[in-house]
Amino acid sequence: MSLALIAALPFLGALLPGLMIRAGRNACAMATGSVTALALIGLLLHAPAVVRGEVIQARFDWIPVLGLNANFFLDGLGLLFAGLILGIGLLIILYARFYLAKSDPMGQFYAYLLLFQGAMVGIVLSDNVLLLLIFWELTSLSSFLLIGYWKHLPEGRQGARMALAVTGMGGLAMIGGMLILGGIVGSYDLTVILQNKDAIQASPYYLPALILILLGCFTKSAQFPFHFWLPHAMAAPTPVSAYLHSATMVKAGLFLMARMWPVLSGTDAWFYIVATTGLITMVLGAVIALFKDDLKALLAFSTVSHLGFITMLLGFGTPVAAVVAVFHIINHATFKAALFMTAGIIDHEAHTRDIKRLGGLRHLMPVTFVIGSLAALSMAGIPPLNGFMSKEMMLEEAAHTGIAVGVFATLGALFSVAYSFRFIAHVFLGPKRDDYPAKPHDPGFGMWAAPALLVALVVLIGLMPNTMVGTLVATTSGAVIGGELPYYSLKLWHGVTPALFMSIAAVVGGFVLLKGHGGLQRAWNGAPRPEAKAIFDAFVDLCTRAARWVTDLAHDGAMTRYLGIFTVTAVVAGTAAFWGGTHGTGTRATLPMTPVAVVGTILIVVASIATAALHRNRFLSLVLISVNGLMISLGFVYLSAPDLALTQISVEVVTIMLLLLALNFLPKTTPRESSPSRRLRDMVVAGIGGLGVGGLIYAILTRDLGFTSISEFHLDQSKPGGGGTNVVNVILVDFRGYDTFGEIIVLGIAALVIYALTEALLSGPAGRRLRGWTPDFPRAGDRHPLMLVVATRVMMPMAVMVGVYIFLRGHNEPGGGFIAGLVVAIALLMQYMASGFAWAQARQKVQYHTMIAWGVLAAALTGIGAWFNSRPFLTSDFGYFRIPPMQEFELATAMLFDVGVFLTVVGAVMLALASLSRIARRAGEEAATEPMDIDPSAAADGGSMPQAVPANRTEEVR
Amino acid sequence: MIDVAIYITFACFGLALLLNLWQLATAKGVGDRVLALDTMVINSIALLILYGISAGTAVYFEASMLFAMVGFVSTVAYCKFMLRGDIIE
Amino acid sequence: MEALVAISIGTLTASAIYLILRQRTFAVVLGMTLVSYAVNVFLFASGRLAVNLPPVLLEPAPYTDPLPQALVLTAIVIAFGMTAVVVMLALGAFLESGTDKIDMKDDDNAEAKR
Amino acid sequence: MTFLAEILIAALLLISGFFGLVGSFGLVKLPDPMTRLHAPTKATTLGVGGVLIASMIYWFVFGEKFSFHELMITLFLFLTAPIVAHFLAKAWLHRNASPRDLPATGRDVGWAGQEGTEAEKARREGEA
Amino acid sequence: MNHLILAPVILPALIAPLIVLAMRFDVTLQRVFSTAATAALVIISAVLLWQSSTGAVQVYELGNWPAPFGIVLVLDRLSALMVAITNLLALGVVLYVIGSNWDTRGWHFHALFQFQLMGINGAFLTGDAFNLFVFFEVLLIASYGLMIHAGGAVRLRAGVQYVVFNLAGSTLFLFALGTLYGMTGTLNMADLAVRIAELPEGDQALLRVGGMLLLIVFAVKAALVPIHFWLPNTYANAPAPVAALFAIMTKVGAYSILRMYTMVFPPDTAATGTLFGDWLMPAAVATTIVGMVGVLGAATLSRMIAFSVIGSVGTLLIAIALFTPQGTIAALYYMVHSTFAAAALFLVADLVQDRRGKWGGDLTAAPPIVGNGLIAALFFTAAIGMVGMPPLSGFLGKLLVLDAARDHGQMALIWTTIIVTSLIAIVGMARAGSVLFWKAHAVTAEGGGATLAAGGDEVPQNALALTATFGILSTMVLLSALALPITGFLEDTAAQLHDPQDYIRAVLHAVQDAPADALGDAGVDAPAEGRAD
Amino acid sequence: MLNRILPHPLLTLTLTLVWLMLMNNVSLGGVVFGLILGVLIPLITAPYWPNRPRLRNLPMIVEYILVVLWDICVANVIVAWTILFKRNVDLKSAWITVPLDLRTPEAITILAGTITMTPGTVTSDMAADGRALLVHCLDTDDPDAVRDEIKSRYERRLKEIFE
Ligand code: NA
Ligand code: NA
Repeated sequence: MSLALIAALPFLGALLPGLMIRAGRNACAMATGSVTALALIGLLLHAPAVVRGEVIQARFDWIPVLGLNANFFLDGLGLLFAGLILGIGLLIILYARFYLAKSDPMGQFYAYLLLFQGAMVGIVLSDNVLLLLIFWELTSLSSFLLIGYWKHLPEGRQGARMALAVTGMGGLAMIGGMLILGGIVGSYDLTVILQNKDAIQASPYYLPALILILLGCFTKSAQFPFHFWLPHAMAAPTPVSAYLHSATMVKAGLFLMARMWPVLSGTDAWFYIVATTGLITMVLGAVIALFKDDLKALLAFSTVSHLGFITMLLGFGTPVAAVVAVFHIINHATFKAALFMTAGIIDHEAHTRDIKRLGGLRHLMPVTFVIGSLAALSMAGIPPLNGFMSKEMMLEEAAHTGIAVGVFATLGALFSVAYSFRFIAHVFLGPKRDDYPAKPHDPGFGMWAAPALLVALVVLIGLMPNTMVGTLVATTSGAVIGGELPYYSLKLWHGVTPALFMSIAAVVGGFVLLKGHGGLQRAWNGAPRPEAKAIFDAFVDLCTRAARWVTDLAHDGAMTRYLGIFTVTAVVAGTAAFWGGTHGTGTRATLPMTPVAVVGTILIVVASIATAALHRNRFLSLVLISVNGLMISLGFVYLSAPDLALTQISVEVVTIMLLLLALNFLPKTTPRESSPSRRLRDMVVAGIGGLGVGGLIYAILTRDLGFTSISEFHLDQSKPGGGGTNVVNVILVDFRGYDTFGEIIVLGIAALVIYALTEALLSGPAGRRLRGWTPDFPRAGDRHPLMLVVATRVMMPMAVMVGVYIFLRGHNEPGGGFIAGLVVAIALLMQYMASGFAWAQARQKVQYHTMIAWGVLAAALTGIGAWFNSRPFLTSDFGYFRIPPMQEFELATAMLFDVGVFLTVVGAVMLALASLSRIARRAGEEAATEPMDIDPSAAADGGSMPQAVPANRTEEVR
Repeated sequence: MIDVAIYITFACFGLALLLNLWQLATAKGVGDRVLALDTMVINSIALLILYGISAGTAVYFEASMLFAMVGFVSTVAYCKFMLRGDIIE
Repeated sequence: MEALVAISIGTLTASAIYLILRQRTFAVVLGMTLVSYAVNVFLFASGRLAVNLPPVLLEPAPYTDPLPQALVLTAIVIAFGMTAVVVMLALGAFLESGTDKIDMKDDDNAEAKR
Repeated sequence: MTFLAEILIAALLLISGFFGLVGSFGLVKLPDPMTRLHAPTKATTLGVGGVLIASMIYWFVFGEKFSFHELMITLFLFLTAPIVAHFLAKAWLHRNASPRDLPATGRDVGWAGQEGTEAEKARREGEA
Repeated sequence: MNHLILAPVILPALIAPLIVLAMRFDVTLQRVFSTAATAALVIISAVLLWQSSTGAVQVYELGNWPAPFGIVLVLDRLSALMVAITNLLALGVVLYVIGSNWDTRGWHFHALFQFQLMGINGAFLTGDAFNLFVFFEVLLIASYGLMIHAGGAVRLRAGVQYVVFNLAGSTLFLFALGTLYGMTGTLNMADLAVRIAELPEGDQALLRVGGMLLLIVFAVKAALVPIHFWLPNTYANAPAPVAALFAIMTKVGAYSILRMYTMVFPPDTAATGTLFGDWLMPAAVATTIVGMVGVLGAATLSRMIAFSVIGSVGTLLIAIALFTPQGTIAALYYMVHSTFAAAALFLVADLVQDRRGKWGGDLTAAPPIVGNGLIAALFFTAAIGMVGMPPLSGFLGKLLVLDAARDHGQMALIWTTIIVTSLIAIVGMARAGSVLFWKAHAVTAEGGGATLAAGGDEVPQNALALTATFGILSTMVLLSALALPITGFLEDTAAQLHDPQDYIRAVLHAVQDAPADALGDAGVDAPAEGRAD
Repeated sequence: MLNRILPHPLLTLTLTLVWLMLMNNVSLGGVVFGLILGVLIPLITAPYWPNRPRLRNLPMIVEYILVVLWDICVANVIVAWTILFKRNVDLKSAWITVPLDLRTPEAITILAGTITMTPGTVTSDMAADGRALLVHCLDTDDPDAVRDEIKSRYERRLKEIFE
């Protein structure tokens, strides 16, 4: 079976439990088990070859540009771990079938479990460190889901998050380390990396890479000072603890250290970091374990201690130590998984895991007692069990390394004995109690089968190590060391060695310690010590608070500051860019300053400053804006831009009218809110902004263009190619007609947005508020004065005529669809002002929505028309025609396009104003039914009395 | 002769614009300022026509026509606002 | 002449920025209107200045650069659409919330309530 | 002929400049808003009118074509100037004058701007 | 002449007015047309993507005017890719909107939506700098409408901020364009590239100013620190599906930076050199930090997602700021990924908020919602994608970015930033998910209540919405699973971007093929040349 | 029928003239096109001008125009004189009420406009029943005389034209 398939099987299988759970819990467990079994079989089929020393590979390209490929390989180390993962996995699946309660969603559990299993198998089979990283992070994720499986338990949630945070952090650090490693070697393939020990250790990046990778390993394997997450992950259901937190996931760190051992070990840095960490963890974990009353917590810290044990061995950097590490990995997996399951059984049966509430269970649960005791004795390192052998070999190695190391290792072993004995003594021995929360008895076979099998292994390996695991240890060690195996022997009796004495000291000391446990426990409980979880929680909480504080401080909705920062950024960056480049003074001849131009400039300067200075009187500031608009239009005329002048002046008036319509409902004055210093600051920002822009344009204006502008082409081609003499208009409707197309769409969208917004306003709280709205200043009588009405009657047709004129001449002289549209819109506005919106609207046949839509469609369809001539979109055509008695005239498709522009402009402006008018109507305004309020011709004596019509009776605008 | 006259007339209307500005800046009420703005528009129209004469082109004519139309509409709008608040009720 | 144009653009921009940095939406809208004037003239001026050389081929050559004028026309129209929307939006925000402050310090974290 | 035209044009221009200036000066000089209203509505119309006529003559004599589109602007200004003045006056009255300051209408109703329409009145009463 | 290049622009531009014209009172018809158009756009962009994969740069000369005198649309790998993700995302969003009835909560949703697509597609396809501005405005103004869809006080106030900030950005855009035109006399991007390479020395300082202002404009769109402030309030207060669509909006800024600063101002330009990368990189790093810290600090779901968008933009811009082919590959991959990740998160957020009643998106415990498990799964999947954990594409994207940054001078800073902020984001998202979906059970346990009653009747039957969410999520799976062909395409795309000569040649062929003096004395002959088919 | 096609014949004429003014030359083509527009535009705008008045007495119209034009010139000179040479304290401004005999809105508008354009007077408001005008005098010793002149010089002629 391909390695890729072995890794993929659990992932694919993860879909099964969810489906099979409908067929029952047994079916679900069977399906899950089958998947694992299948993968295990696939793996074992490779075993003979691996034992022969072959390396099995499977390679698929995934992201070659990154060097991340789906490459797998299987050697001894991989075989051991994959075997453990799948083998113990199988047992856990069996165990969990009986462990989980009816109310627990089993399908979900098995799915998560298989995900996790796949990730673990992936880690140990990866031949690409980036791929390995992926699986690595996947284990963090899937364990997050498994730890948090019991969602209602706060410990589960917090434990899951803590585990994710800590191991996630390590995993992320490891990314850095792996990337460095890959950079040094030039490949992310493990098989390549493993052959580049010299290059790696000679690189200046060796140490950072080492530290980063070890961070990943240490966090995953709960090494000091990252050991604290593991006990809290015990909130997970016991099968999870047994699987993840004893047998597999926590060993991923060990696996990686072992995997990298050939290239990373052997340096001082490796030794000091890894061995020291391992040693401290081993002792500390054992000490804490002794004082834990929760069975699972005890086992958890024991696991921490044993992981430290193995880490230390790997840290020694000697081949023999590596062999011992491998051996203990196997041993620990067997007895610790059995112990976890035992703890689970006790919890399941006695409904408590608290040692203080247990004791005397050997009478009630004899099978469990045997299993648990044998496993615990192995954990304590009592012969002839497998734990004894690896512990002996470890002590031997420690003794060779140095006196201090030996002493501390013995101390660790001593505490290990103590808590192991405590496990046996305080749970099973002693008198039977009558206050168990439930009536404990041995569970059914299904539940104890798995731990029993494991304990059988514990005993068998202890008795016949070479038969049982000799080959496995040799093959695995060979893979770890990556070279010749050292001399070692797996046996119970090594003769009288320092290790023997250390062992004896540990066992005796452990006994003594257990005897004095009561007093020690009180001392321990009384002693102040840092509670890792509290510190972690406080730290995360602090970070969260700090993050919230700083985020909310910076993003507090203070738009004024945002805009200030924006301005300053633009000015600073622009200035910096300027100073970094070569700047030659402009040599372009400047135009003379005429007195009228000076006057115009004075007007603009004064009016714009006055707008800013007097802005708190809102109406007045609009008047001042008008002055600016007027003068700029005048300036455009003076500087040869008649089209711009026309557009600017007409847009300006429509804008002002919009602003006036809005201002009606807004406060008429702005309160003075900013402090003088704030205003000064804003003035400074504004000043430098103005200086920057002014300086920039001055620099541009005073230099000649270094190239021929593309507009030379437009001037050349306007008449022959575009058929018009007003080059600006030809650019708008032809050369750059596509811009104009976008522009009218902007206008159309603006109107739609305004309309939609009005609808939303009228149906929301604003609509209710408007109903109760009263004008904030007294209104004069005479809404529609007679004089204006009459004048409009004459002027509107004239203005429409002007609009037609401006439209028709646009292609050849200043004008065009846009300006024409505005002129017509202004004419309509005049009518609306004169006789009121309702009266005018009632005489208006075309809907503005329709007008906008037709405008856009007309422009688009004109453009598309060119396709039928097999030309690109917006290709124009024109011709000259003559219908007597008129002169020859030109027709261009561009004019059709301009019709679209015209319609959109009129529709958009009017729809916007209509929307505002609807707001006014909601504010209690009456619709006029007569063109003028006072009509002396209407009644014989006295003016007509206009009748108010409620808003809802007048036609709504759509 | 025409050039001199044009020059003087330019000066007159330029000065007129400055006077309008003065009024705009110093007037007490908003109404006076709207009046000043309206006068400004009228003076601008004169300047535009004058510019057309001095440049010998009719290409700026439409601008002055539009100025007249727009100046009227905006002044009326301002006044309607002062009178009624809503300009197109 | 160039200096006059630069001064005008600079002053318009400065006044506009000052207004944009105010607390009330109306002032900000005024600022936006002013700055769109400034940027229109800026864009226009990027084709350099010329007096009485409108790009209308009925007049004799030479002509001023017509392209920036076309660009400004597009920009004016777009700015108009944008101004219309922002005015309306400011009004809507005022009518809905009762305040025309542009800063949202009080209810910054409030979710969209439907 | 040309010389005469030149004189005529120059004179018209100067006249218009004069009236334009006087109109704007009156705006500054006259004492209260209502009096100020008189200045520009009259003086400037003639100011612009002069330039327009000058332009027509100019084109007729020197441009060798009969230009009369200036009439369009004249028409426009004559049509709009009274309305503008009327509205400005109404605005001023509304903001600054009370019915006591004004003469009687001679009718049994007040001035439109001061009085408001019947509908308006009814609504105000309804609210009060 | 391939009219299909225009289709992503013209199709929505026709559909939108048609909707306004003929069916503005009929939501069902609107839905049918809007969905059909969007689906058609997906197909069209798939064809375009396939066409672009040959490596040929196709140019569409609008109005039959040759570049640089007229406006051209340019289809290369990058523009095809961007158009494709836009429309794919849009299809998911429009289905979600229909499924969740968001389109009936206000007016003109579908018309604005189509216009929005038109604007975005247009921005990606154009080869003209000023036209880019125009389409920026189209997409912005449509986005204003969508952002305030359905109204509400807070949303409208946030809308004002959004509009005002972007108006400021648009203004700066014009200042920048004016400066560039003033220095080069052209607007066509390819032509700009040619001319800038030959710029007189004395003009360099001003050109640098123009380039820098333009960069700031794009940085505003991309929401780069310190000009990102518009984003959190906007995204958090926009209707969630609209926010999902907006996931592509920041990418418009990123795209523009990529396009402009690899072709027009590449790092080997004499005038500008590495100026832009030097400024962009620290800003991108700061953006990543600000965004991810915000994820941790956010008090509401949508605000958290909004900050995650900022953070992802930061990472994206880090990759872009490298201005190397490797960096660009990473950037493109991460860009595609983060678009869908953000969109998926926003859609899930909407599902959550819809069901949580008065609790909305507050990150405080509330009773569990209807379909807690399913929605939790969707949330965690999207969150995994966003924070960049395997197996979804976020992790691959981050690996690509990290790997590409290897040789950069600020490598240590970049790596530290990306790695540390990933952790922060993981913690933040895990906290949020745990509060929303797990703590809910604790609330039930304590209160003894059932799931949130509000869910029962008020939540519409939204299988379609769920499907749409699922569809968008699955793109991240596909991105990951199909990384081989995708990164292959992106590798070619990056190569095309970093060697823009093909692009420039394709756009300016008319000029370069014609005699050198064709421009000066084109006279009457040129139209025949210029307008030939 | 004709009324349908030509709702405002005079307006059609005016618009045709406007068109010619806009074109700034007189040609057959121009006249024809102007006429077409002059017919079309009133068709669209007719609803906005209900109750169109009928004009009679063409000579009187011409006379009226000439009188007003002359008065405008005089007005300008007088006002200029007042502005330049009269001290502000010497100004005697006054409000006067001008009762109206005219009923047609168009006629009243023309009268009000004329008042504004001619010496020292501005039409400021109208009575709420439309039967009187409020006129402001810039500088007058005898308000009643002003009122009488308005009535005799302008209103009388307008009444002949309109009613
Ligand atoms: Na065309
Ligand atoms: Na008078």
